Amino acid sequence: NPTKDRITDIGPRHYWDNFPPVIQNNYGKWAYHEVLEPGVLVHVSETGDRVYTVRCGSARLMTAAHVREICDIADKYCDGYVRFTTRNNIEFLVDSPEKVEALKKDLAGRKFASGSYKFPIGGTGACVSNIVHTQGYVHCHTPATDASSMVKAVMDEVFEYFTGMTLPAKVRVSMACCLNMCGAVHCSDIALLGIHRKPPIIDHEVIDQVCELPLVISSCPLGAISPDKTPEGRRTLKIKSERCMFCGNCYTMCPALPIADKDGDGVAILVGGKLSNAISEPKFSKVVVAYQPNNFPRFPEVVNTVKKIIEVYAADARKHERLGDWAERIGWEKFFEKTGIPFTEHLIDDYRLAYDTFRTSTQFKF
Amino acid sequence: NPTKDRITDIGPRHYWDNFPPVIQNNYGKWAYHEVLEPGVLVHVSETGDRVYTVRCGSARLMTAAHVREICDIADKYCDGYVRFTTRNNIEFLVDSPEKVEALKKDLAGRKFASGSYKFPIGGTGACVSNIVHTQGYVHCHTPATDASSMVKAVMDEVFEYFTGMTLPAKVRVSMACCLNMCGAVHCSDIALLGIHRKPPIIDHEVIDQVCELPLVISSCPLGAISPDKTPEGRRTLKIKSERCMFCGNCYTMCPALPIADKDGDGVAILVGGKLSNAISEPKFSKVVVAYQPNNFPRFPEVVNTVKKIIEVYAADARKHERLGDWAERIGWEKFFEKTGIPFTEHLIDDYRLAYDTFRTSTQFKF
Amino acid sequence: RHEIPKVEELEKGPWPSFVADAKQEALRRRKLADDRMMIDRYVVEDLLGQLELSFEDGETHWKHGGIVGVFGYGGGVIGRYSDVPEKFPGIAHFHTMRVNQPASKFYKTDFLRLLADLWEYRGSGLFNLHGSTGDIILLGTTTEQLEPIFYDMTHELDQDLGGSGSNLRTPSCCIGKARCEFACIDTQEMCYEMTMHYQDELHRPAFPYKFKFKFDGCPNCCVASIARSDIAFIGTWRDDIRIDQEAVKAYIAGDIVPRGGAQKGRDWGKFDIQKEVIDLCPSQCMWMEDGKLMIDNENCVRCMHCINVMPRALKPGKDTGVSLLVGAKAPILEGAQIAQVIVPFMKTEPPYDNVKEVIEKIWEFWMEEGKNRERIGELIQRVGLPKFLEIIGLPPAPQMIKTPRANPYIFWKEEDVKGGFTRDIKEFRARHKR
Amino acid sequence: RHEIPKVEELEKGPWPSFVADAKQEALRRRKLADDRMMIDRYVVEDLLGQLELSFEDGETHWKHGGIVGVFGYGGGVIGRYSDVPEKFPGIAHFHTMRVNQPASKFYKTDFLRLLADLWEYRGSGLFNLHGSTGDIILLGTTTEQLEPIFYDMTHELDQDLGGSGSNLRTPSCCIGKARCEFACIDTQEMCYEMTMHYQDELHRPAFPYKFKFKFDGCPNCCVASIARSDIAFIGTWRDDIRIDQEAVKAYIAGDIVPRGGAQKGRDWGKFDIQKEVIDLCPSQCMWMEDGKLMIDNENCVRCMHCINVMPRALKPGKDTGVSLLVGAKAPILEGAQIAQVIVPFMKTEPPYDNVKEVIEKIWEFWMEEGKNRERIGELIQRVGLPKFLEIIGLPPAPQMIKTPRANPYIFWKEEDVKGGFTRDIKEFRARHKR
Ligand code: SRM
Ligand code: SRM
Ligand code: SRM
Ligand code: SRM
Ligand code: SF4
Ligand code: SF4
Ligand code: SF4
Ligand code: SF4
Ligand code: SF4
Ligand code: SF4
Ligand code: SF4
Ligand code: SF4
Repeated sequence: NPTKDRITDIGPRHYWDNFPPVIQNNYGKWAYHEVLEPGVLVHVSETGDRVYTVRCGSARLMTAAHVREICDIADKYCDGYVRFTTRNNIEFLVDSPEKVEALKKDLAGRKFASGSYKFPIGGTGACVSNIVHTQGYVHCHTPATDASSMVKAVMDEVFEYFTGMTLPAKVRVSMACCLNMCGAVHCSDIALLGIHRKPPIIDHEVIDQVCELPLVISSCPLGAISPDKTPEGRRTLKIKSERCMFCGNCYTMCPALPIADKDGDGVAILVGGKLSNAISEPKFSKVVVAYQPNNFPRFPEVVNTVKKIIEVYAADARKHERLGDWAERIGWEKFFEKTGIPFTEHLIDDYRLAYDTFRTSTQFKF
Repeated sequence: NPTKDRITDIGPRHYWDNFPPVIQNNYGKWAYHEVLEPGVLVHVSETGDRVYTVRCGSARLMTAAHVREICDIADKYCDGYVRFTTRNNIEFLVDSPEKVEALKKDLAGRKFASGSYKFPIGGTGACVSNIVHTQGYVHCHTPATDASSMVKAVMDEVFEYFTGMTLPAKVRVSMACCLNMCGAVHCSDIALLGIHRKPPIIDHEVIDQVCELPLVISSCPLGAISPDKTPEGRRTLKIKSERCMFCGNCYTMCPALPIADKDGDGVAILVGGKLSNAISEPKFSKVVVAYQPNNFPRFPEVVNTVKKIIEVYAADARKHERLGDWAERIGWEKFFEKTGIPFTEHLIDDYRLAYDTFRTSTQFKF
Repeated sequence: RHEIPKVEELEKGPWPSFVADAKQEALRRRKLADDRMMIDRYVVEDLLGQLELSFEDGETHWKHGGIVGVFGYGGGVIGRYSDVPEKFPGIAHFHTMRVNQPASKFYKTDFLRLLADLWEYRGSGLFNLHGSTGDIILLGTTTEQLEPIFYDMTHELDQDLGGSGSNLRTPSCCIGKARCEFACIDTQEMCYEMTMHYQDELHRPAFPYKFKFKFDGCPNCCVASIARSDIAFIGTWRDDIRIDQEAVKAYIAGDIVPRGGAQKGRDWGKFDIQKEVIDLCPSQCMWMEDGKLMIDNENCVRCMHCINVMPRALKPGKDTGVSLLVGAKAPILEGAQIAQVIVPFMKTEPPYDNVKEVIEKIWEFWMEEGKNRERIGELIQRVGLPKFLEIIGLPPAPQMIKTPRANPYIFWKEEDVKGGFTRDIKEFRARHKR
Repeated sequence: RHEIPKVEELEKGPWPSFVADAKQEALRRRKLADDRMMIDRYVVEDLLGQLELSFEDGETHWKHGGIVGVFGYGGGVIGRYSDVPEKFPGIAHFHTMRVNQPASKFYKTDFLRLLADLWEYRGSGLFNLHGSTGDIILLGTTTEQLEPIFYDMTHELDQDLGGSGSNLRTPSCCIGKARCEFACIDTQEMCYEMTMHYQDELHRPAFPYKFKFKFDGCPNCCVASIARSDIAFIGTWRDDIRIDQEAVKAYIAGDIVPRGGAQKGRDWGKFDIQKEVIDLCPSQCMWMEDGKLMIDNENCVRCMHCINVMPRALKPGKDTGVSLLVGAKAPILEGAQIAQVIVPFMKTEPPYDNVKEVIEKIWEFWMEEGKNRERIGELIQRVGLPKFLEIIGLPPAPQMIKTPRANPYIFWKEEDVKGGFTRDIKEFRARHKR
């Protein structure tokens, strides 16, 4: 009887108990902070207290064994407290510079059997922090690419930007494996996005049993789906492929419309979005590469493009200038010129608010 | 027989013959210009030639008698040449400073019986130039207000800005008497626009004879019109008034849908548009007053609002700053505060591209 | 003839009064011999009377439309009838004629006088100089007079009508090279050539809707091409802004008044090149170096601002040409549009064959795909800019957009994708159980 | 168990390898006693195997959805089944559970250890720390284990599930006052209170679609509220930025490193307050006067930039409160949205009744008017912001918009207009003949 003794609606644990004492004592009293070195922060309280934070990268996808190892470290240095950032980094908080040194040494020494760091220190300040991402082939039914592998491939390649603070401003990279964008890549400095490029296949044999056909028809934002009959007279659907923009929404609504395809699927790259209100307003990322192949497991094309963009940006942007602000300042025409990314018709908007993206002035550069 | 001796497709007269000699001789050779005083320009050619232009206001709506008077002046001072600007000002071109003086004196002396100037000199530089406008009650079938009277009322009141050059930059005022916007007010510093506020009346008796009903139905951008029957069983239309945005397009298509109404019609005021690409890109005017009454013949509410906007702008904007650039720099919230114009829900966009007008950041002023 | 107190209010005030003017014409008509007028003597008075009535009723008193015209032309005349003809018989018919103005509106007085005479004789004697599109507007005549006017105009004035209806509208241009040092293209010649070349399109409606051309000599857009024409032809350059450093110094020293003195009605203090020019440059591509003004021309967006403020020191480059922007219009129906870049730059010479080629491709596409009353700008929005470019055969360029798309909703074509679109569900299900 | 060369490629390289980690867990499971695991011993190995197969096929091998859950809850579990279960029986069922993380993700290790033990025992032992919405994600278990896990979690860990489906999703917040000097609101308390107050909405789907809350302590938006939540609660202030002029001097002198040293990996030269702060202020409301930094606070848009760069000299004001922005979402279907301002500023104190009132009005409206799978941001677009404000009872304010409307398409209401909408054609025709 599942309702016996049932406890429900208790929510998460209360945050206060999870705060280390130095946080409890200085809650709301922080005066300022400093990034002592990449991955190491100090926050100074009005009370004079200090808390040192050592931030480490993490794969986000981790095992019970790894969690226990994190706990071991936290127990050893941090009185049994640990936290995770909004970008899936791990933070160890201590209250003295000595503990920082010991901790750093310990963390730097921990590697997986294969040699990767378990706890690379970094992700602060003007860096490439951890990549926010999604499930991909590890758990989801709609991906157009894989998430964890692409993130690993990219982070390996831009590792020095994670452990350094050499960029003009922070560069936030995000990844989502389909247009649902669970990685919320729509406002990232660099966004990697799995995209489909073939219309769904219709599983005529079962579609009228497993899906509500009218619901599926109305799920298509472009009205590409209409009712049809099989030769046997069964109710089914048809898709006008020239109207399809491969959003996958119909598949979300109906399992009999699989859209994934080895040759069709791949990766789009968007750049120039941001979330913070600092200097410029939050803005959307823009598609600058419409498609790169799903070259598993290391996506060399994607990785190279990302690296190239970061390098050109790092060399050309002004201090404090986010990637999108840089691109807007120099103009997108110069962005393409400088990065060497080809401009194609796919990058021109033709969706609902397209008009607002058109150049309605003679102000442009050759 | 109308085709006898028929001459067609001869187009306009060739421009070259209409050029005074100094223009012919220096065509494409102008080196620079100067505004000597309000309404008086000199253009200097590479050849050393100079042409002086005296610019005068005009009502645009003028009579044969007035045209002849213009010709008299042009014959007397300008070797029989005259021109009109793109904003309906009259330009007298002469080739010496002496002629300028004589001309100015002559022009200043010419007044209508009622005392208005016939040829007020001005309309150059940082001024309010002539108001581009439309037909209104003088000739059109769709106006929501009158044009010539409103223009006269406004120009009388801002006359000193026409004859002076005291503004931070030019202020272009335009007027259109209905949403068709023949005055092309959509990109003006200040735009006066006739608007309807009641849905069309349906002339059930004749509508099926004088209009193509399906065409009328499809002419409504919001699908507010649908087929109906009169009690007598005649084909007619009905209008969902809560869907109507009073655009008048159905009336354009069908005379049996008159939309004009004494209490419904009035004036909206838009500001901050521009056409030139200088400094900022061309941009649309924005609705800042949704409605002011058609208080014929002098529209005191409209005139006062226009004057107030110009005065606040003149006092607050920076040199070279167009009205829209000023409003954007200080923020629209400050525009409303400074001008004292009340902000109402009508000013919030709810048409097709509305999303792009929403504030999607925390960057705003209180 | 009528009591017009409200209308007469408009005689007051300094600005030229159309009422005072009309009244002088009305007076003149009262005195004119009968054979000097082919339409009603009281036409002007009736017009003012109806205006007064409109003020009172708060509603126009013109009937809806009315199809009239001259033989063989589909445009140029706007039919108009009073809806209170019994009160104002003089304007029972009151059609306007649109007369194609000469490029940039220079006139010889003999032409204007002839036109005034003709119009007083066969029409109301009332003009608009000029209509918003650029035409000379002859305000008000009767149906019977249309043909005679057309005859006289073509035979005696060498002058044709302009456009109206679903055709090419009367093209129009800025003053350009005639009296402006900024002009990068020959606006008059281009306007004239296009007007003449497309006489058929201008007079005989065959388009889905109106189509407008406007020609601006530079990005200042004095004829408003960018906001008011289906194709805006805007002069520009692609080499370097020409700088006269001596003149720059003179501006800085205060020896030359900035912006040709256009702001001298107020004391703005000493000219500050940094604040007034360099800081306002939209692409931030200017700076001072050793007392010299430097421009990084590669990053200049040719906005004209620095040139406008220091016309004696700076001039557009010499490698001039034209930018083509398409699709401006008023708000009916999808909302107003400013024109969008479709050809960032092209060189062209009379008779502008390469430009005509683009125009004709656009028309062809519009006539094929455009719905009734759909402007080209709306059509491009409907089918999408990429598709439009493909059909017209223009290469996509980042100059055409402000920013790349934010949404990932890309229409891939079958040929873009390996293996095409057709797939076999059986094969798929062999790999993936349901 | 499986050949996984491609997957193993991902063991290389400096960044933490999820593959290396997974393999250590797989190894551990091989050795674990049978009674220490309630699901398949080879679950991790099968997962890696299926990942390899997915790389080969270029397609996911998970079946579509599957409705599973715990009794009485409509969310918190995502059902998942392999479409090649015969090859990878360990992951034939592989559901995830979303566990509501504590506010701002501070943990005590005892809790994490208990959770790791529980999850290794009844699930795959694989986690996401954390999911994109903020939950602790437990990756992969069988249907039978769901109830026992829920039982253990609530009874032994005092811990509830998070959201999924058409309900309130797990709220989440930035670190705020716990370790950030910029926090203008108590993000943890607000997040916790809203989570607890709306447990029913979180666990029992009754909404048209998902609904997300995120709480950011200041406009830096470290938890991405403005882009990723249906209501973003963002701390701000409305009085003056606090300035410590001595510290300003110290920054200028180079005694304090700007932005807390966040850019010190590169030599950017000496700090230049003019170029780096004053010139970058988006509202241009700062200047130096007699060695002092001046701010025209009335014109400050609270962007945080100056404070971010000189945190020891500048602090947000003391009159703090919250801005409410509504409607952020990913692109499906109408395109992505960033949240829009609907309450520019409000003061609030626990238990935040005034904020709850706004939330509940929004929900009421959305539940009434929202279509199936229509996010609140899409609904506002559909009905129009003015109508939304009217229904919610919020006064329109210019802070809600970037710019007033450019089109004149205003929906006047009948009561706005004298005489109402109904008119009589006969009366009209008495004035105007047809
Ligand atoms: C720990 C964390 C909050 C949390 O609750 O976990 C955090 C913490 C801090 N953020 Fe943040 N931010 C955190 C995610 C974010 C995000 C969200 C994201 O990236 O998804 C943003 C928005 C990014 C964007 O705009 O796309 C963010 C935008 C900022 C900004 C604005 C920067 C800008 O130039 O736009 C600042 C100010 C600054 O950097 O000077 C800031 C500043 C800070 C400060 C300095 C605040 C303080 O005084 O303590 C903190 C440490 C800075 C550092 O890492 O160098 N934080 N910060 C998050 C760490 C993520 C990570 O592991 O990398
Ligand atoms: C005569 C005319 C062209 C014509 O073909 O008729 C003309 C003539 C000149 N314009 Fe213009 N513009 C003329 C309409 C326009 C328009 C169109 C309009 O207003 O509808 C514009 C676009 C206005 C807008 O952006 O809304 C226009 C935007 C400019 C600008 C850009 C100003 C700016 O700050 O944005 C300049 C440059 C300047 O003023 O320094 C300019 C400059 C000039 C110069 C200085 C060019 C030159 O070197 O000769 C001319 C005399 C200036 C003066 O009047 O002070 N002209 N000019 C038009 C006179 C209209 C009138 O009677 O008032
Ligand atoms: C005469 C003129 C106004 C004036 O007083 O100057 C005028 C008058 C009319 N315009 Fe216009 N338009 C005139 C220039 C414009 C302009 C300005 C321009 O060309 O630069 C525009 C805005 C630019 C544009 O093309 O979008 C303009 C946009 C319209 C529209 C809306 C078109 C649209 O796509 O949004 C209509 C409605 C229609 O075509 O049904 C319209 C329709 C009309 C009609 C024919 C009324 C109708 O609904 O059928 C008007 C006849 C009035 C009359 O009785 O004389 N008129 N019309 C202008 C033509 C004079 C000329 O030839 O020189
Ligand atoms: C697990 C998670 C990704 C991750 O790896 O972290 C996730 C996974 C899924 N998301 Fe998501 N979403 C997750 C955060 C997001 C976010 C980010 C956020 O919340 O900040 C977004 C973008 C923000 C937003 O809400 O718009 C997001 C936008 C979507 C959408 C598009 C919704 C839209 O209105 O545009 C869908 C499609 C749907 O709901 O049908 C979706 C649907 C899904 C489904 C349920 C797949 C589906 O089509 O039904 C995925 C299940 C994957 C699986 O098998 O586990 N997921 N999803 C995230 C939840 C973890 C957690 O609770 O912490
Ligand atoms: S982004 Fe798409 S594929 Fe990836 S987890 Fe979300 S719903 Fe699944
Ligand atoms: S993928 Fe999207 S656009 Fe294509 S048919 Fe499905 S719902 Fe429609
Ligand atoms: S704006 Fe409207 S009312 Fe005025 S002339 Fe044009 S069509 Fe007629
Ligand atoms: S006025 Fe416009 S919105 Fe109203 S019914 Fe007519 S066409 Fe439709
Ligand atoms: S558009 Fe340029 S070229 Fe033409 S008149 Fe204006 S300033 Fe001169
Ligand atoms: S033309 Fe405009 S963009 Fe070019 S240098 Fe001058 S001010 Fe700058
Ligand atoms: S959002 Fe503001 S208050 Fe919250 S952590 Fe980031 S900087 Fe601090
Ligand atoms: S917070 Fe931003 S807007 Fe305000 S003064 Fe500082 S930099 Fe300027």
